[in-house]
Amino acid sequence: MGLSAYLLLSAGLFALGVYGLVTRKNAVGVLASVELMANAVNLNLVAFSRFIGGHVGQVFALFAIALTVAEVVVGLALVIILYRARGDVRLELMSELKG
Amino acid sequence: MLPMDWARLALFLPLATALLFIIIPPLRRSGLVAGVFSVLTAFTSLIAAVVLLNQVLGGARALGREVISWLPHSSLVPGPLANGVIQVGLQLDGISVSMLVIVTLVAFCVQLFSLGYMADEPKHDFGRYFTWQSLFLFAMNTLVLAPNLLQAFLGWELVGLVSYLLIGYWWRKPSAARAAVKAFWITKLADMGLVAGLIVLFLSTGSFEWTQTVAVATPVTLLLFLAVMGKSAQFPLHIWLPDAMEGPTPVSALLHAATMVAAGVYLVVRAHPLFAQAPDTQLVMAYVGGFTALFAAVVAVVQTDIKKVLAYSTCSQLGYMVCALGAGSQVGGFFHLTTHAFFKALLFLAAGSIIHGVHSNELKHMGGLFGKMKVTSVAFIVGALALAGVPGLAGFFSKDLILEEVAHKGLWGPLGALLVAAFLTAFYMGRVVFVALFGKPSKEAEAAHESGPSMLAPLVLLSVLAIAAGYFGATLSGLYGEPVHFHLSPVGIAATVLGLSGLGLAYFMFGAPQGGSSLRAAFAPVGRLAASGAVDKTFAWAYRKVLTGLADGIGWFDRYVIDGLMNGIAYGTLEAGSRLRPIQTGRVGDYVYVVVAAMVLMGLYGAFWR
Amino acid sequence: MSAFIDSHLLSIIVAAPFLAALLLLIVDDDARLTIRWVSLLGSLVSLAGSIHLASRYDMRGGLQFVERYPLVPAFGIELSLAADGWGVSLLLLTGIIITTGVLASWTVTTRSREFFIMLLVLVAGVFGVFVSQDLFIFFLFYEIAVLPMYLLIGIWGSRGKVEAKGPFAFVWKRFDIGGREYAAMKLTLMLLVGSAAILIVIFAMYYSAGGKSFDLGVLGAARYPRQMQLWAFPLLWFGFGALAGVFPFHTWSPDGHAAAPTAVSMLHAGVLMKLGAFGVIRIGMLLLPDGAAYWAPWVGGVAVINVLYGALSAMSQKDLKYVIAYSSVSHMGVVMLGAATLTVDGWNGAVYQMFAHGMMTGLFFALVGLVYERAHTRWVPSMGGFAAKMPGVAAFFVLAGLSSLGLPGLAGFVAEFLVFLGAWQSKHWWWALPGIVGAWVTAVYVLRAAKQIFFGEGPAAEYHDLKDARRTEWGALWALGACLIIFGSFPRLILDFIHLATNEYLPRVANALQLAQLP
Amino acid sequence: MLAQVAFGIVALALLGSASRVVTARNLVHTVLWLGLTLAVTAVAYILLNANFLAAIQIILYTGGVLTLMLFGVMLTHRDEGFVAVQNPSGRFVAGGILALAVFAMLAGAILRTPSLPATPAPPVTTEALGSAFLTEHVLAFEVLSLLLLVAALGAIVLARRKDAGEEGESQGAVLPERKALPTRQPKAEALPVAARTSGGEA
Amino acid sequence: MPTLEDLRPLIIDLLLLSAALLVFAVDLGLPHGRKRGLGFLTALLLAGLFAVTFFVDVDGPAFSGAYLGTPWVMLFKRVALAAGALAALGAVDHVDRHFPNRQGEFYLLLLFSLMGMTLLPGARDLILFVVCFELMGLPLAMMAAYAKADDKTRVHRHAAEAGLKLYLVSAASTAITLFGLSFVYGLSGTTSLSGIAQAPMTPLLAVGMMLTLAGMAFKVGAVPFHLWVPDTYTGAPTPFVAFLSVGPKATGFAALAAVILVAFKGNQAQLGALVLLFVVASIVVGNLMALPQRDVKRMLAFSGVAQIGYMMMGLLTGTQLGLGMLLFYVAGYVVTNMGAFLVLEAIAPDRTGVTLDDLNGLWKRSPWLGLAMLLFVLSLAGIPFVVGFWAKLYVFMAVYEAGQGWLVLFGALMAIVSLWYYLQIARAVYMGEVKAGPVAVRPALAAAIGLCLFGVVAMGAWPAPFVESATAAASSFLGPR
Repeated sequence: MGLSAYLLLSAGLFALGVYGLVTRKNAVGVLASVELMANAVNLNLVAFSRFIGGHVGQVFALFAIALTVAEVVVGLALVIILYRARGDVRLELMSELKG
Repeated sequence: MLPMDWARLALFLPLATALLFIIIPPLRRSGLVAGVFSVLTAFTSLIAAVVLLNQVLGGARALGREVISWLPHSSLVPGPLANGVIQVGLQLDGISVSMLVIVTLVAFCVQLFSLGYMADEPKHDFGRYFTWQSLFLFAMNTLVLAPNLLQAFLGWELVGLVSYLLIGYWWRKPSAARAAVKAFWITKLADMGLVAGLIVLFLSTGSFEWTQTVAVATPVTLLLFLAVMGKSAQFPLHIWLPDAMEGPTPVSALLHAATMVAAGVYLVVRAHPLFAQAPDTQLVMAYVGGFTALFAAVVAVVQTDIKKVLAYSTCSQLGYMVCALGAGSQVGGFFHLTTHAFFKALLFLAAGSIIHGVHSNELKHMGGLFGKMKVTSVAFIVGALALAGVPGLAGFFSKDLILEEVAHKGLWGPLGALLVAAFLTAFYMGRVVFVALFGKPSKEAEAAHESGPSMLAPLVLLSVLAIAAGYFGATLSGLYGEPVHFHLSPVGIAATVLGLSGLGLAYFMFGAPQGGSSLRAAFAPVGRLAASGAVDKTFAWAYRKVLTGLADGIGWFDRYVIDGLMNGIAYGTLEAGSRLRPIQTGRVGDYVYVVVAAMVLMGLYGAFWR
Repeated sequence: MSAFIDSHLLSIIVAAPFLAALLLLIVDDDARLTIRWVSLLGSLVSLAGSIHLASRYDMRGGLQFVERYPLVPAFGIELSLAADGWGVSLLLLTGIIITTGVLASWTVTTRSREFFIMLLVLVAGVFGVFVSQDLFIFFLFYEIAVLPMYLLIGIWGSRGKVEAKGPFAFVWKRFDIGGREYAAMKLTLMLLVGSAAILIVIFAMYYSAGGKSFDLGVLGAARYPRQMQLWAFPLLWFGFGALAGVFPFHTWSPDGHAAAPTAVSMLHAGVLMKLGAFGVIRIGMLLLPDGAAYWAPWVGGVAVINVLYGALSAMSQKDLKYVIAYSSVSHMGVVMLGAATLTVDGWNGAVYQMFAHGMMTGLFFALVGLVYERAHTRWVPSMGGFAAKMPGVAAFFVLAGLSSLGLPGLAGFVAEFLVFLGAWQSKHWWWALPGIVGAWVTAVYVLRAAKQIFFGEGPAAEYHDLKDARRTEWGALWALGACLIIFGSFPRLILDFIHLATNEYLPRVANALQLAQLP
Repeated sequence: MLAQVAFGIVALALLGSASRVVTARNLVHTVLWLGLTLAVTAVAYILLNANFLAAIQIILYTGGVLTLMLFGVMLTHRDEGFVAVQNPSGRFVAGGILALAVFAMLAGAILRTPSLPATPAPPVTTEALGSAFLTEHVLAFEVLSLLLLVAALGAIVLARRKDAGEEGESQGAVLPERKALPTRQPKAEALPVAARTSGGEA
Repeated sequence: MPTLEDLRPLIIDLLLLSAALLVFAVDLGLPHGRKRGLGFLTALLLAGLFAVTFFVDVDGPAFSGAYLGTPWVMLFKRVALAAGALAALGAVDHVDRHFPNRQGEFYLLLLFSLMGMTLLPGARDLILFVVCFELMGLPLAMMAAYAKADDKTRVHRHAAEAGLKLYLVSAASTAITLFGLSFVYGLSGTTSLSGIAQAPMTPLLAVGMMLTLAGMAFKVGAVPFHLWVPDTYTGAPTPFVAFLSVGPKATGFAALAAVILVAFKGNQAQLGALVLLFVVASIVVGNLMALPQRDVKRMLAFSGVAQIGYMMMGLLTGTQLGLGMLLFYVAGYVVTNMGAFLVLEAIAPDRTGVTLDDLNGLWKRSPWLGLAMLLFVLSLAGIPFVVGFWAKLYVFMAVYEAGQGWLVLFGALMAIVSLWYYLQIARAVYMGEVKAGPVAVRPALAAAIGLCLFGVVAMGAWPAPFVESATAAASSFLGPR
């Protein structure tokens, strides 16, 4: 299988993540979608490092994974805060600041 | 003292007085003191003038001139005005000196008269009155002694200003305030011609000199004449003069009869070399003058206000002078100016004395005053006869000279007008005399009494001049270097006959116990015409409808269209801001959506940018 | 000491008001008298300095009293001051106006400290503009002179009434038209739009002249490409013209002047509007001669519109301050007209008109302020017979009016006459006619206003606290009135200075004019 | 041949599970599907000879993240949490269009790009990976550790439920919950709030 | 192999790290309710560090080129440190009042975020770049939500909303950035910025660049990636907003410059068009939407968006003058905007929302605060003799020099539009009627505001030295051309 196949695959993954990102209403759901996108990134990196050689890609992928994890941690903390504040985590309700 | 020093004295002493009154309010408010002070000033300048006249008559025809540069001026284009200055100064010669004498003399008489006439005024107003009187003397002398047209213009405008101030002396009276403004507007309207004329003259010749040859004589002189029409109340710009009678009577005597209104004539006399180059202009002047003389005389016939009668008569006489100048005889014009200055001032002062006596301007409030105020009446009669052109008195000589010149030029139209005017003049003066002095006394007239000496003295002095002035014609003409010998001409005789018949008719109608009412009826249409004030109405319409309407239109346009446009732009911007607000929905989903969408677009841009 | 003064004269003149303002920062807000005296002192120093300058100015002309301090060497910006003939005369004007302005606003009680601070900062800017020889500094001072207006009008202003009418009536929904804050905002924004245009041209000149220095001498020596001049000059004309009240960008002026407090109107109409005209001549025409030669007919044409349009608009106004404000628009038209003639007489007249109109309109606004303060209305039709209670004010009002309608012997006449002379010499002789007519229309509305306000019966009962001018106000009125008469009777006192600079500067433009006339 | 088949399977599984992640109505299911996706990704890594990464992926992600998110779901769990709020279908359409656009854009770029290598390069050894961490990327590595530290720290501080000595905090945590409790039509409750405090009308 | 020598260019950052650890330790040591000193300690340390920057030499590469120290980098470090110090000083009272027992963590988050900011400008390796980016960004999201739960003033609700909005948008754009970078890496085969510049251009690489830029644009908040800005500013605690509104933006520009002018050097034309788009959009949208705002924080948020547009002008030119003036602008913007927000904090310490009415009559309630606010808004508007004027002017000069006069005209006109709302603030301060009593400003906050004011006035009165150093830094960044 060529590189482009993998790239297309991760592109699809990314697109799905985008879909979730904009359709999900629940904060956790959104986080999950972001995870998908991050996952697509990693798949990209690994695929590249496989086909163009060198370890940089995998290193990058590892860093990316770590970053994503850190993000999830923070994100969940914020979701909890929101829940405490409003007793609800549905995002479309969170629109008091606007205009 | 050198002539120049006398001249400076005559010029600046009144100014100094006026400034003193302005700067030191206590002096101004001191009333009588200020008055006397001002009179003495006028007297001093009179002395100076007489001294100068004496020297002129002594043979020194031109006592010389001195100028200082007033404005720097230069132009990059080479030519007459490559580099130079605009000058002001003093010029002493026969014309200016003799005019100076007339001005100072009449001014002195009037101020002296005013001491008594204005005695009842509150102190500070009294002081203000004499402040303006002194200022007038300065302004008029500036005009008279002007070495060039520019300074003449300066004085010209200043006398206009003083006229505005003095007409509005009783500013609490709305009519007075309005009359003052009206006078200023009309004269200023005419003065636009003077400004334009000056500019054209200056840029074509490079100087403002009185005597020079100019290529564009006709337009220049026409423009100047426009100003003359305004200042000397020629039809149709005469309308301000009758209203100007709102001012105190001595003011009318000085400004609006003797001197200021004559400034126009004086200007033309001075600038004769210019006008001589423009025969077309002179023709126009002749006809305008002639018509004005006739028209004003006709209107004067039906006036019931004694001052109005005199005012229209002034218009008419100025018409005579202008016509004379149109006929190219500045001697005639200037001679009549002189005599007219004396007898018309006399008439006004006498009228003032009468008004002082009966506290009214209306002829019907007078009558039978001859018995009560002898001196005044005599003075008035002398003036009236002089004006009517009765042989032997001043008016006779000057009028005769004018008619002769006009006839000599073959200007038959104006000549006819002048002859009719001569008849009418005699008629309306006779009317006033017979009604006011010999008519049936009205109840106001019962209480009338003779005025005090300070008022009578000027009357006497002026009466003498009104009688005698006519005999100095030769001398006067000698002063311009073109002597005229007087002889009785057929037109002169005709005019005399007409004048006498006019007096007779007046006696028959108003003096005789049984007046011919049928003849009175004959003048009814004239009365209606005069009462309708057609010219006045035309001007009022032009002001109200045309000028004000245009102004209001433009004002509206500026406020609501031009300014509205600016506001509209600002409004649009703010509106845009408000309209944009909804895109900030506050829903994070939408924000993310936008972010990703923008990313897609950027990606497409990247994928296809080459 | 005197050596120091002579070598730093200009910076003293410019800095004195500014230092006074700084001093006021530490003065207690309630010490009203101290505040006033400090500000009066500051302005007096500048006035004295200007007089000293005039007395010491060498009549051989040229730039004198030069001072240079580098400001931003990286871009060749340096604080360089020097006085030419125009500068001398306009400095005198500014000194007189600010001094009388302080005297006239002696009675300002609300927040007087901030008021005088703003006033002095503003006037420091004005002084700076007239003497700065570095285009950038020029612009800087220009902005400083324009901006304090916002607060000055917004805080101490008053409101006129303009009812909602016309095709743009809908804007009344958003704006409080006639309100002081509206006026202040409008003035600031419109003038700054002008500044934006100016900025571009400044950059254009700077880079086209080599991008080394903003010095006016350097920029003036550079030959700019004709194309550049052709687009740059109109921008400058618009930019500065907005402040000079050039049609149709004048509409800030009536609202602004009407809303502004007395001293501010005096300064703004008396001096600030001159900055605009000065900028058009000093920067626009001298640095962009080709552009000036090409666009002169348009500038003059618009100026002619200004003269008549302003006069007629003034005639239609009922609010006294609006009358005077529109008359300023009309008279600034005379200035621009003189500038557009590109003749010696025209330019002399233009600058002299700046001077004369400054005095005159200063006097006018001082009087209007007095009347408004005592009568609590500016609505002319409701007034009448005030002369009974305030004869002095009436007299000075008439005096100012006479000067504005160009009565000989008063300053206004000299200026207008010279401008008309110049106009007649220019390629468009007919320009003089609207000017002359405009002078007559001025006579109509000014005297009508005077008659309506001061003469006739009255005053009506509701005007109970009418009274004549008071201590310091007399000072202001007499000073300005005397100036009108003196400089009207002896114009050479100022005109000689102006004439020097004009003769020095005009040839640059005139050469371009000759070139422009070549086929 | 085998590789193709394997890739096909992985791809299908990946996309399938991912699509469930973004469409599942029940949050818990969402998270579980996410876990599956990540796991399948690990398989893909193995196909790409990145075994170490695959291991990390399984341990760190499928372990850590999954647990975390489940915690999150539980903590913020609500009765109506499982019942998805009625959703304007327009949103799904818009989302679909956007996702398609994204994919089209990326795919277009990928397909228009020549010279994408079709043959794998020699695989990377884990040692090389490790040494890279400690040599050329040591700085980034250190910074990363700081990042993780700050993330943990911040998360703890924020999520700490009770904060001794801070008045108001405790009810602050509870009160709004009670206030907002019965929300069949949540908008009804949310709107006035929005009206009260939204960023100011002109 | 890394040696100790590699640490020399990073000395500032190491000191910063140790400062953070020190604060951490002291925090553990201090008893509950006595932690007020931490704020002063942080501010003091940062100020000291700021001073240190003038005495150490950090030029030169490190870690095999992953990091490169230059004067340019140093100036950005200084800006960040100054911002941090001022923010810490300004936050002392707020923090002590609202969450007395969680102060340490707050300052730690601040310090860590700062560490990201000081490192990022020097990063020359994609991986380091990304990590620093995250280190800078993550703490911000947390600090945004870092507030006391007091239902009366709704701080908590809004803070949480603000934090989550910031977080979600940033998470999305981080994913986008990473995705883009993955392509960039894959098609250039390297992660060093200078290496990327050599790679042959292909559509996919271009797409990668674009995605990367999208992420960066989010960080500086350029239109259309600005939508989170107003909401976050409005909802988050004010002292933090003061920091958020300046620190990340400054660093974001360093990042943008590194990406556009170093990594994607070859494509100036195309990228220039894109940046121009950002410039125009940001200026227009920011200014227009600020016009109708009544909430001052929100107004300043939109104005910030517009200001970003002006700064980007400098980036757009890509010339030495342009970048130098961008740097000058950023420096001036830091003190100005920080000061403005701190004044708001001083006026309404208990609320996140501050409307124009709260400013009414400030001239009376606290003359100096009023004057400060006036000068800050004037500086934002670009009025002479405050730093903002020179900033705008110099950027305009750069743009004109780069041959885009029309852009100058556009910018100047929009600046006048912006004057409308800035003057609304001045209006409220000086013309609004006085209702409330005097404002009591706590010394720490007053000191912070005073410092900002000093900066604004000093840089406005004597800009020359700043201009010099900025241009020098720019040339060091661009290197010999």
